[in-house]
Amino acid sequence: MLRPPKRANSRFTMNITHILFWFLSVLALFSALMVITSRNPIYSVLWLIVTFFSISGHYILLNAQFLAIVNIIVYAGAIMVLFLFVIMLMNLSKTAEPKKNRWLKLAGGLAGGCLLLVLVAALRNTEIKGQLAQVNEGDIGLIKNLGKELFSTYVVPFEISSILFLSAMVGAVVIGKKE
Amino acid sequence: MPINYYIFLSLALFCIGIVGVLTRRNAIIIFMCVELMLNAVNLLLVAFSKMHHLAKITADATAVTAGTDGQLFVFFIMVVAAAEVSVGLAIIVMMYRNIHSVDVNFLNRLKH
Amino acid sequence: MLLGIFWVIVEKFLLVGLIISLSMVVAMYATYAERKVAAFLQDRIGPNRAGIFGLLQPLADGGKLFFKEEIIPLTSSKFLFILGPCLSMITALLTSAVIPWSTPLHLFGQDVPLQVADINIGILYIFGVVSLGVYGIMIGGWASNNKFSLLAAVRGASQMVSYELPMGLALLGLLLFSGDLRMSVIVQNQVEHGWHIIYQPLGFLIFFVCALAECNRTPFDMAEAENELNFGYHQEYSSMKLGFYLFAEYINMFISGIVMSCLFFGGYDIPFVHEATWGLPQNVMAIVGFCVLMGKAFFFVFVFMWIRWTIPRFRYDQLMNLGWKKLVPLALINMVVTAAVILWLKK
Amino acid sequence: MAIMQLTNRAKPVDRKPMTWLESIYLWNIAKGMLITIKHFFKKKATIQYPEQTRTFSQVFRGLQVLNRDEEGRENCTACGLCAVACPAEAITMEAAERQPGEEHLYREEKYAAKYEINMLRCIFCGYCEEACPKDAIYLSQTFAPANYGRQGFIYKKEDLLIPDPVKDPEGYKKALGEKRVKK
Repeated sequence: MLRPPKRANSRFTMNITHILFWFLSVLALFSALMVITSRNPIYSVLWLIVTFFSISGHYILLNAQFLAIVNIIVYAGAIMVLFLFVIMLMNLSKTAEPKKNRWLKLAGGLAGGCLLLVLVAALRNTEIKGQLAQVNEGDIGLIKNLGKELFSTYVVPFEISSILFLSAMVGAVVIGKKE
Repeated sequence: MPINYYIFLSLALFCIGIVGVLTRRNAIIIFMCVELMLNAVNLLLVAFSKMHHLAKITADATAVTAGTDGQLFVFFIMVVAAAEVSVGLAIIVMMYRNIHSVDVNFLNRLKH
Repeated sequence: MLLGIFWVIVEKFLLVGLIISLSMVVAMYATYAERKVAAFLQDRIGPNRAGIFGLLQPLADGGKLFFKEEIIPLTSSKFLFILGPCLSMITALLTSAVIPWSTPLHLFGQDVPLQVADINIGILYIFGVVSLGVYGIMIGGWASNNKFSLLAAVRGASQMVSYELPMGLALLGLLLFSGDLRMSVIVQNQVEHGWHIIYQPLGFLIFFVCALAECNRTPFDMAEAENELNFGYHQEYSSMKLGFYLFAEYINMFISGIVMSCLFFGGYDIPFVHEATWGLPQNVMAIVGFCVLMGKAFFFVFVFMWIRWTIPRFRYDQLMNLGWKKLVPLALINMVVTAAVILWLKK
Repeated sequence: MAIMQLTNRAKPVDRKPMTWLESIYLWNIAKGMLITIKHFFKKKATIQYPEQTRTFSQVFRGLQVLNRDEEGRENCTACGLCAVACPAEAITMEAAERQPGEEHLYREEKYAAKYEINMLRCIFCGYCEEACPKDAIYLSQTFAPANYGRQGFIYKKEDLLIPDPVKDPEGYKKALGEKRVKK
């Protein structure tokens, strides 16, 4: 379903950007599949990190450099380390997930597949389908522009998110504390 | 790059996340699949922002900041995701301490 | 046009190759220097048998590591066991990509910048790579299937994650000065306005402490506390995989020395002189600048070793207290004060 | 005071909680680093062993040596007193009678045909030297070199005998060592 449509844009040529796009897309999909099929949670985490890296690669292709690096720092560098940490501490990999109902698995896969099918069918002919996303150029993704916008228009949400962070921190400490 | 590709890629990633949530019973992996879904949305937001930017700037060369908000949303999503993970993992650790398992099927009883 | 791109690619590949081999050689001799410095601080002479002054000692050590028997524990997960040291090495080498090594060279009628990539997000890139450095330790420690390794890995990871925070905060004051994240701009800014250490002594101090912690050097070597965790996260490793871990540590040390001199000590700038007026050819200036940068980096490497052979290891709770209760507030104060002063001066 | 104080050297430990400035450790770390950097420039204590050696004290007890007299005859008469005196039972010997024509080899009528000291057992106490009535065995100022096998540490008579003063006077002098020369 990801094949380019036959009546593709005349500007479509196979250059380095396109090769990279396809490579990153295939990598992202493959590693996402591995996340949900790996039996060992540690491998799931590692595959998820690969997924995040390929998504970061997509950001770089879209010249959203700031988001690309923040994605790596926040997701790969902090969040996934937390996951790895918890899994290692609990030593979950030893007690593999018990065999479960195969029908349930099938039903889950089927439901997800149906959702994908419906969404793709619905979005196949949207009005924006011919539009292009700017690749490799445009500097709205650079830190200067983002910063200006963030600290002028979005300064209130920014502060609120910092409060959210603080409360999440306090919450995590309170929950995790042994009583 | 046609926006269609990005839409379909993000959809595929999102649905993989959903399948993961539906089929796995390990709470941590379910949590990770939620992160995957968030990331699919992020990717689409960035692609849309670039699309929006291109459309605006070809129409009006002075609109240099058009589309910035899309990327800022992604930034906020990441912030929320980080906060969510810290609390969520604390809950999972707590749950593991109480029932010595992270299988969500054991959580269908209220009392332990 | 196409030829131009081709030459740029060739040039970058050459530069990357040079930098990697440079880091390797420096890391090799850093092991030698470590032993020598340790010996001198303890009134000994240190290795002096292989070659004159023992200069061939690193080769002997490397040869020994190469020919040792390779042991992969039976119960480990083999792929991850091999992945761990590789990741460590890769993340150690990746950081050097954004460092401006010197002023541009003038070769074959064009300027060749001595920097692999002058990206818009230079410092953030360094932070990104540094934050990935945890994985080498965690994966290696977990894959060994040994409880000491695991404990060390968990301790090391929590240490590195905690110290990333004050490290980033300490840099904010500096970034307020330079107004840009690009490494080349930061260095250029110091050439023009004086080194950042003058304006940011506290920031540098915090950054330095955090750099020690990120490199897993004593007094923060939680990950390889020899006397409490046997040998730390690389306990099960032998042969070249162990060598990779040890090597990565020294490369990290060298690179963090370079980063610190670029951020706070003017990079390739020579202090107290205005070298642009010397009228030296551009290429000579580039080489002089490079040597100056290396000199600064080596000084930091020496200080790292000096500290290692002076100070005992922190206890784990002391380490966490220092990180979260001392360094983070100090870095925050530093940032706020810097911002206030800049605002006041601008007004 | 529960425990009687024997000396005044004990230093009471300061158990006050650290002040904030102390708890960032900087000042104390700087002090420590000053100490180590001073040592960096100090004279080194290392002795480059095989090339340089430390002079032993006069009473150092090293490897045993079987002595000869000035004409190069062995002093030992295989009386066995050293073996009896040895607390580690490291010495074994076999006696033999001197045949006519061997007078230039052995000083008295009886000599040791075999004489072995197990250097792994020897504790270098010097009792053998004290027990010997003929000044035949004494402890020199060298120590046993490393060896690859245990067998190598069982020193035979050939290993123990001092060089012949007639054929190799210099070697004899050297093996005799300082303390013997002085006597």
